[in-house]
Amino acid sequence: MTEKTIKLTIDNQEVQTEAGQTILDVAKSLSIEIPTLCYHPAVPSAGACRICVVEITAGARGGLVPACSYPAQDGLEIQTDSERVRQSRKMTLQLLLARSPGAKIIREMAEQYGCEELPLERKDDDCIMCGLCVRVCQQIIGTAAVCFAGRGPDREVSTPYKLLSDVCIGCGACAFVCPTGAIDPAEFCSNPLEKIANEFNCGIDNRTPVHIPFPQAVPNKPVLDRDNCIHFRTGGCGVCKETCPAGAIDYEMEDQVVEEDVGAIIVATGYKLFDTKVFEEYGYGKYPDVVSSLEFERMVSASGPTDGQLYRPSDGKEPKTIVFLQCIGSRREKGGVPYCSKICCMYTAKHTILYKHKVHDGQAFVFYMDIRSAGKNYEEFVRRVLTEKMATYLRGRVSKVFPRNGKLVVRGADTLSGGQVEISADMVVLAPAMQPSPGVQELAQKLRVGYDQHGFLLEAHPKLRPVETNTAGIFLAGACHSPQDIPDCVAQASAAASKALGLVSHKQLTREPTIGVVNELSCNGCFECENVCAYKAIEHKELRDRAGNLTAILAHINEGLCQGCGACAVTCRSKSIEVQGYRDDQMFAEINAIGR
Amino acid sequence: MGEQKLYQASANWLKSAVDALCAAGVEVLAPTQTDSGKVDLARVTSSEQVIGSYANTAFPLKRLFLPMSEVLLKYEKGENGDVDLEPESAEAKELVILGCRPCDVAALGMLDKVFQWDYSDVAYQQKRDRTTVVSLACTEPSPECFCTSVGGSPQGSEQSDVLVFGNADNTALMQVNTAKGEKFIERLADAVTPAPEGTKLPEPAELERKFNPQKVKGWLDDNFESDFWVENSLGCLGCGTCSYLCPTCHCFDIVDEASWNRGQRRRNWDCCSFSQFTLHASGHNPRPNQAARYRQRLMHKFKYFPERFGLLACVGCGRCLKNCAVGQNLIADLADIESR
Amino acid sequence: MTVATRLANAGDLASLRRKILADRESTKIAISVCAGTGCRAQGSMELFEEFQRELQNQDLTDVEVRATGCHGFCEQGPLVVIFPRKIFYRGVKVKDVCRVVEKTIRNDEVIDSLLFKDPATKKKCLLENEVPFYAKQQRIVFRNNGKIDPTEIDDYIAADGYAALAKALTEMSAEQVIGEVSQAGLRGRGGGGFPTGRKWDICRSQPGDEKYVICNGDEGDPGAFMDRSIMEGDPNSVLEGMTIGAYAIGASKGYVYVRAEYPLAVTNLLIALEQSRSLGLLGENILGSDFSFDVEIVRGAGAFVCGEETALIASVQGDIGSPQQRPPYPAQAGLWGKPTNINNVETWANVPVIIDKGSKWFAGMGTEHSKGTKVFSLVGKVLNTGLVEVPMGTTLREIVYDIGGGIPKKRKFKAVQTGGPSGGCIPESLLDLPVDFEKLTEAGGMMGSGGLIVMDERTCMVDVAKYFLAFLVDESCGKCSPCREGVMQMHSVLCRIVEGRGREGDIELLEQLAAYVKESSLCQLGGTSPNPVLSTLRHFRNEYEAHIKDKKCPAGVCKALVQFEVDAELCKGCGLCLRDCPTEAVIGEKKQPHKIDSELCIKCGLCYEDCPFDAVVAK
Amino acid sequence: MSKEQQNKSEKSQWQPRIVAFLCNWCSYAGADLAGMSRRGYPAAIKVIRVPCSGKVDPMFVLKSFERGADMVLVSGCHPGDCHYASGNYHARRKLLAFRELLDFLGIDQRRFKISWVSAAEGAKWSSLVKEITAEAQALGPFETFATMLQGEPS
Amino acid sequence: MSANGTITQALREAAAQMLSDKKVGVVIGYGRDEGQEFSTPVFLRKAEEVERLVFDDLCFGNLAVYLSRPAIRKMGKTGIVVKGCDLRAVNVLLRENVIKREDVLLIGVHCGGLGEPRLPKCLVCEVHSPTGCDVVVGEAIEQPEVKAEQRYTKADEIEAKPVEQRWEFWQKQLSKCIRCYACRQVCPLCYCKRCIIEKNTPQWVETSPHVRGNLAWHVARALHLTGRCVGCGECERVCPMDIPLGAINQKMAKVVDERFGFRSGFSAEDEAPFTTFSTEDSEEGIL
Repeated sequence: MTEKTIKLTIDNQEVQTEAGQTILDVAKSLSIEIPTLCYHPAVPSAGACRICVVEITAGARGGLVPACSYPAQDGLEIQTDSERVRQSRKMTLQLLLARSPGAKIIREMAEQYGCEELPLERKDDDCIMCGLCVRVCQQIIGTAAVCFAGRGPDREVSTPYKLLSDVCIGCGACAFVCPTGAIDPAEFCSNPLEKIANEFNCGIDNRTPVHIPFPQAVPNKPVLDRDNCIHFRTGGCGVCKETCPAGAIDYEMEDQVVEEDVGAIIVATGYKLFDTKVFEEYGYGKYPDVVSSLEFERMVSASGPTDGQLYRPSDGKEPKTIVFLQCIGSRREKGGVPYCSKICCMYTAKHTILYKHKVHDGQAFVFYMDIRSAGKNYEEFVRRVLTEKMATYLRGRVSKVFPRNGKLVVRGADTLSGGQVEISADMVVLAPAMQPSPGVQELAQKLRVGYDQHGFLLEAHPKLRPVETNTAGIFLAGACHSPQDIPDCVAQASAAASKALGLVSHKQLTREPTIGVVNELSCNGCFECENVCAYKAIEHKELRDRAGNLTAILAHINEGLCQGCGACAVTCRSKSIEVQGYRDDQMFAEINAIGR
Repeated sequence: MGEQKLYQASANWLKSAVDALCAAGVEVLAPTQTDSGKVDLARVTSSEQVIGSYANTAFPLKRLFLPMSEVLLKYEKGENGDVDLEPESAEAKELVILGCRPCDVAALGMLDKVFQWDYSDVAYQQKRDRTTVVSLACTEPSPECFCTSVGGSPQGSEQSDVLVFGNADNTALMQVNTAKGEKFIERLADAVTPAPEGTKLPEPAELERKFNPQKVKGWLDDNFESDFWVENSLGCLGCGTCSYLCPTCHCFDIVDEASWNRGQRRRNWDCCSFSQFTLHASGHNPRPNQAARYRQRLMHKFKYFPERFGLLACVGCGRCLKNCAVGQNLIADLADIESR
Repeated sequence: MTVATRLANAGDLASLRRKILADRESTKIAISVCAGTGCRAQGSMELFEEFQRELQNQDLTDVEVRATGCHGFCEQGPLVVIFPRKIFYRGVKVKDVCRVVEKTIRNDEVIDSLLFKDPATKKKCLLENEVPFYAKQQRIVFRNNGKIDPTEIDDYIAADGYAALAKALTEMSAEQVIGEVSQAGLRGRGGGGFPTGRKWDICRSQPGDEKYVICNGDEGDPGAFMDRSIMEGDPNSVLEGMTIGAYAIGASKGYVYVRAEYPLAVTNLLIALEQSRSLGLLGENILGSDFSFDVEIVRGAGAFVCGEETALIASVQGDIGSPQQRPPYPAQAGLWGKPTNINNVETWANVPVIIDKGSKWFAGMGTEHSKGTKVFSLVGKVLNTGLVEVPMGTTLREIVYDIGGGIPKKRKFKAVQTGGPSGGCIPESLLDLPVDFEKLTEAGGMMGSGGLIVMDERTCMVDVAKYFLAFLVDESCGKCSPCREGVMQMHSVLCRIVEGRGREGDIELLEQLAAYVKESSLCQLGGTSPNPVLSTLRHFRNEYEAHIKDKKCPAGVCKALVQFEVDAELCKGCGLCLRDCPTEAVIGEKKQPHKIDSELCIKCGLCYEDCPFDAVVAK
Repeated sequence: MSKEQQNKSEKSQWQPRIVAFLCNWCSYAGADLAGMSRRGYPAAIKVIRVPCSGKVDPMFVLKSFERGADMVLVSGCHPGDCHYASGNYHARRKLLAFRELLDFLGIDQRRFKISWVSAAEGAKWSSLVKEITAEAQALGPFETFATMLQGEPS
Repeated sequence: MSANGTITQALREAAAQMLSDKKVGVVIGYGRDEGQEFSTPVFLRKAEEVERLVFDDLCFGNLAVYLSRPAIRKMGKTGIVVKGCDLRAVNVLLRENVIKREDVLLIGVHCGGLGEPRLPKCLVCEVHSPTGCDVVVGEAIEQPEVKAEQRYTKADEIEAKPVEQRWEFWQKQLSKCIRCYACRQVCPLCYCKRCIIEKNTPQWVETSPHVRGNLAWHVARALHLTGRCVGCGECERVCPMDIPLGAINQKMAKVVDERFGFRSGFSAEDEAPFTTFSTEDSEEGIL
């Protein structure tokens, strides 16, 4: 079809538009309402239901044509609500009403068109054979799991031979587009799509492939999860793109590697929780009512998956007895981590209060090793929990959690009373140890930042340079450095930010003078020095003659990055690198001096 | 040099010579088999160590007079800041070289020119003075030999104190050229008798003339700039083998080797093939490439040296072509020049 | 056939023709056995083999036996024609073979008993064109049917086959071909009657190099078999027509869409394809020209709706045969989205003749707006059923009476249904209507693909309407609401009328539904499906009223509304009805008038049909 | 005094010369700590401070021997603790391979020591120096190296 | 192998082709004049010159040494005849950015070994057939299995001696050195613009040919070739003083092989052992 402007008249309104549109498109642009049933903006039109018929009065072979699929043509004169049109629509609705009296949309439209009851044969089939499901499945999703079977009045939407379909991916697009709600893929899909666990809510609820990652996400906009998106799996669907009024969906967009030259890097890679499954005695992962503290946090969050309702994952009942276990993995040399995760005491205390707010008659128990509430107002907070009897604190470790009579029995020691206790609980909350995020070690190696045996990144000096690293320009903030709570993180982040700003706000960089210098006369440009440089300080310097021709590419040491370790100088065979302050002649002078 | 006297030596002359010399406390150097199977001059104490049949020694005589590394003086800084200088004392012991080829001996004449030119080099001259050279005329020159092309001869007596013409039965005819030679003959005692009057020297071995040095020089005079230098030096690695093995090459470098408070001044061989040979402290190098250095080597031997001293700085021993790592052939290059 | 060598040019074709004809000089005598489906059903292939055997036995090797396409007069099959005299034998049985060979072949004697006897004049007809059935016909499309062996391309070539193609390729430009077809006034024989030349021109003028031509061989009307006969009996004429059309349009690929229920048509088309390809009449550089074209056979699964262009294209593409909204028309975006020209079998078969004989000659036949001939399949209550090809403008009366021989049992003519299931019924008052596209439509019928079903007085028009609607309900693809729901509802109304449950307002409801379905349906199948109702209502409204108001079926067909009684006066007591009655409801002594026990009667109507004296009456 | 006696008495008074290349961040600090903690260690050790053990060129070691060292020590941070992330790993590779080369050439491996001493290991430093000094003492002067010059070629 | 064999013919054709197609500015190959004991490098700039090319078992040199020579590089893209062993040197040059792959056109030859009797390195050659060349001539040669213990026999032999004998041995060998630097000049991997020997502020290595300077020089050389030496043996071949230099290089090759599992020159992508490290490297012998 050639790109040209066409003129047509709809309901006596002359309109100019571009070729390639349907009458419906043009009518929409004029805000003329045409009823549709088998039409969906995301799905190719079929012109099947005939509810959208309009009357062509001039410009083409006259008569009733479906607005959804009839191309707008030059010189057409169209009436969208003529008597003839109304009669046709009315009859269509009467026929569909006879077929699908249960379909809400049909009843509503029939009422709108003033349909009286006709002596017609009745069926009770919600499917109005609009075929949207078939079209969306075949042409949009590309799976063709459902199709029409049979002809004429016997036509129906079905999987092949009405068998359970292993082709159907259970995407639900058919149900989505169905105007009457007559189709449910669950009825014929043999391998429905796996539900996508909502990561932010620790998998307590599910999410769609298009989702806003979490309530306070910045920017607070949906993202498309490529791994789960039907479009990326089958090449079909694309419904979101079609329906997005802002046209914001772009499937071509890809994750990009963005290169930025920066003057400073702040590492704030956060933490992960210890995998408490390794402690089989607590039954995490085995008993659904044993949850992690983060899961509990989400459950009691008003914006969480349960809208703040607290109930047991196993049966949805309100937990009347709840046991919090602290130090799961923390301060445990064997099988866990030796350090204290620092934040668990405080948030567990908070959890007991939150629990009491949700379940007034509930009873909470906390097993602890000792309470570490160092910090401003921390001790007072814990005191309040204890004095207001938010929870019963038991000092000791739990040896086993096991189910009995629909409850979880928590068996542990109460070292203060010296006896063993058993609590029959509805729910058990574990406070796992904090660990550095996975992959942080690889990052540290890239950044040439040291890390301890647990993977926490090392500061340059624990007292004097707590947010700096040994690599100039790289700073640490938050749990990548050590377990810390939010105020600590914020403080450290602020410190790192100001350090970084301090670094980049100066016009010139001040640094130690003991750095490497390349002698360009003798450098071979083999770049073996680059391989040993821990700071990526070796740059490739292009030498050019006066005509601008490249004559050589030699090593050059970035003064800002070089720390002066001298590994390059040793590696350089032609001895073209000297470390200022440790120059070779200085070294040799020292060596010579021993000969006296 | 006085008149040349001829002597006839019996078959045991060599044993007599070694025994007599050793007994007299004279240091004797003679061709021996080295560990790696080559023939080279080494100190001997018995005539059995001496190799009689060889084309030439691996090394020329040069290093006996101009060692690879030679301490010229030592110094030490005393506690009070004074510097103690100690000139290296030369070995004054008499030395006899028993068996070397006329070409190598002829080279000494060229070295003499250099070291006794405007100034007599003490270290050199001392060594020269204490040495008696008994050379052995060539009967079977090697394929690399070309002494005749540079004005020499397989039985040239230039600079020889004694030139020995060996016979198959180990007897020999000896031509004595100098007083040192006479002294040597005396030491042989009964093993030699004056040769009968009219004894003729054997005909020298046949050796093809490979090029004409005059023609070569003629071309060199006109062709300082020529593609020839580039083309023929492409394969040259710039190692010093050719000049270090050359009987006439004599470039040296003087270095001080010192630690905190003492050191020594040394004279070491150097070589015009080295890229650093002419490198200035400024970084400028007047002979910036191998072509220039190669040209220098040829020019020096066949143009500059003759112009200055009237002698070619080449005796045709063939070591440079024999030992070249990449098979570079001086004769071919010179023949090439001649054909231009 | 001759050894296949590619024909390098038109000259080669002409010399091949000359050679074939020369070779056949010797075989003057030929036996042509109709191998059309009708005659096959009556054993013509056994006959054919018997002839071969017999000739062999009698050592008559120079006599040729041909299995030809349908002769059209299926009522009288198996048909045999003996050349060169063209002696026309009908109803030949295997046992007759020996006799025919002995007498007619050897001795040139005519066997009287095998000749056709004109029922009107009682005269024996020796030759085919003496038979009244053939006499009024003008066979253009059927020019070769019954004369040539469809499996031998030589026969077709001998009959000037492919001369038109040669002419088109060598002497005419594509525009000239289209011009010729346009001037001939050829209109689509599939029913639409769209001028073929214009259709081609539209397709030709579409942008794009890749275009297709399709032969619509999905003959779906019940009782129609014109296209089938052509494809079976003269497949090369279709291929030649398509090739010429493709040349004119600029297509390089063609499809013949033929229903798989026509196995013989498929077989013969495939043979013709292979033979024409090997001669270079299809494929690369046809007859040495720049033009290349090939054809592929696509077998349909027998859905009526696939006769609709867009549904047919969908079917060829492997999709469900459902129609698509037009525009875009196939000429704009058809098969695989490319410009596509679809014509029906008969249309294509007309093309070579037009090119060969010229547009003037063709336009000389027919009426003002409908030129040439039309093939009808004449069936129903008529004596000579079969295929008839008559010039446009021939009256219905001529067809029904002169060619068809009138109504059997001297019953009264009531109506003729034209144009297949979605056509209409034309009453006796319009029998003198000259048949062409416009006239039939005006009369509430339609040309359709050329079905003619004759109905006599014992036909109930409501029942007829119900019958056709039942077919259409079955054959509706079900895509659009009007056709799927509307036709179904119309059918259900008709059902209740014939079952005596009709109510006031049903006629109006039918009219309302019919008007709605007609104008709101997606495709022509839906658009025309109310025709049976509309035309019967138009001409036989009284019958509807009788059914609804009086609860009577005037024709005595609708069982719920009928009581069979024996007219004692007419009954001769022959016992025929008594013998056949499945429920022993007929009682009575021989030679005595019988009676029907209405309690037992299940109204099967056997007695009504059986009675030779019309003594059983329906009330 | 006879020459023999002289040698003997010299040997008894003889102090080995040990050249130690210490990395600035660990071993040098460790030695410093030893000093600050009043931990004594033999004065035979001559410390040369380097930024990192990875800065120690094997040729420095050889040079030290040339200049009369009887033993050479290179000491750096423990693996993983390098101030420069990986300098000691590079040093470890290079110096151990170098030690094998020395051994191959006939030089007593015991003359060349490598150690990791952290800034906190003042005690280790002290005992290490004591230990290797005793060893150097036992090995005696590194004569093979010292006499090399005397075997000059003729 | 004879000088006029099929390999020679194929080489000439290949060289003529690339020269006439102007794919290269120069082809470096082997040539030999009549009477020459072994081949000499030839530098061909015109297709007509290809008759000078030969290949046989007297083609000792490692032509890769010329790839870093400025005079050669000026001629444009370089076609070079490489035996499998030479190719290892090319790989190291590529790794060290001395040459770019696109600047050389590698003409590999299948080489069954050099010298009669075969050189020791040829007896344990693991690259009879070069891989990764642009052109390969000759017939592929079956690659005999070379066991790990065969690789360093020369070093093993010396290692077997007691340490004092080793010292004596090397003192004697190294005292022969005349510091002609032929070993350096012939080494394809000694491409430094300024050799460590030439750095005199400070003087890293004494230049005097006394045993101390010689030891330092050969130690420096061995260290600089550790993890790089491809064992072509050229240094030893050209040494006018017949010092077994190959044994030192072999020892270091053995060290990196055994310690770090590294063998040089088999790929241009490997990291060199001294420019990388493993936290798992041996700690043995560290106090």
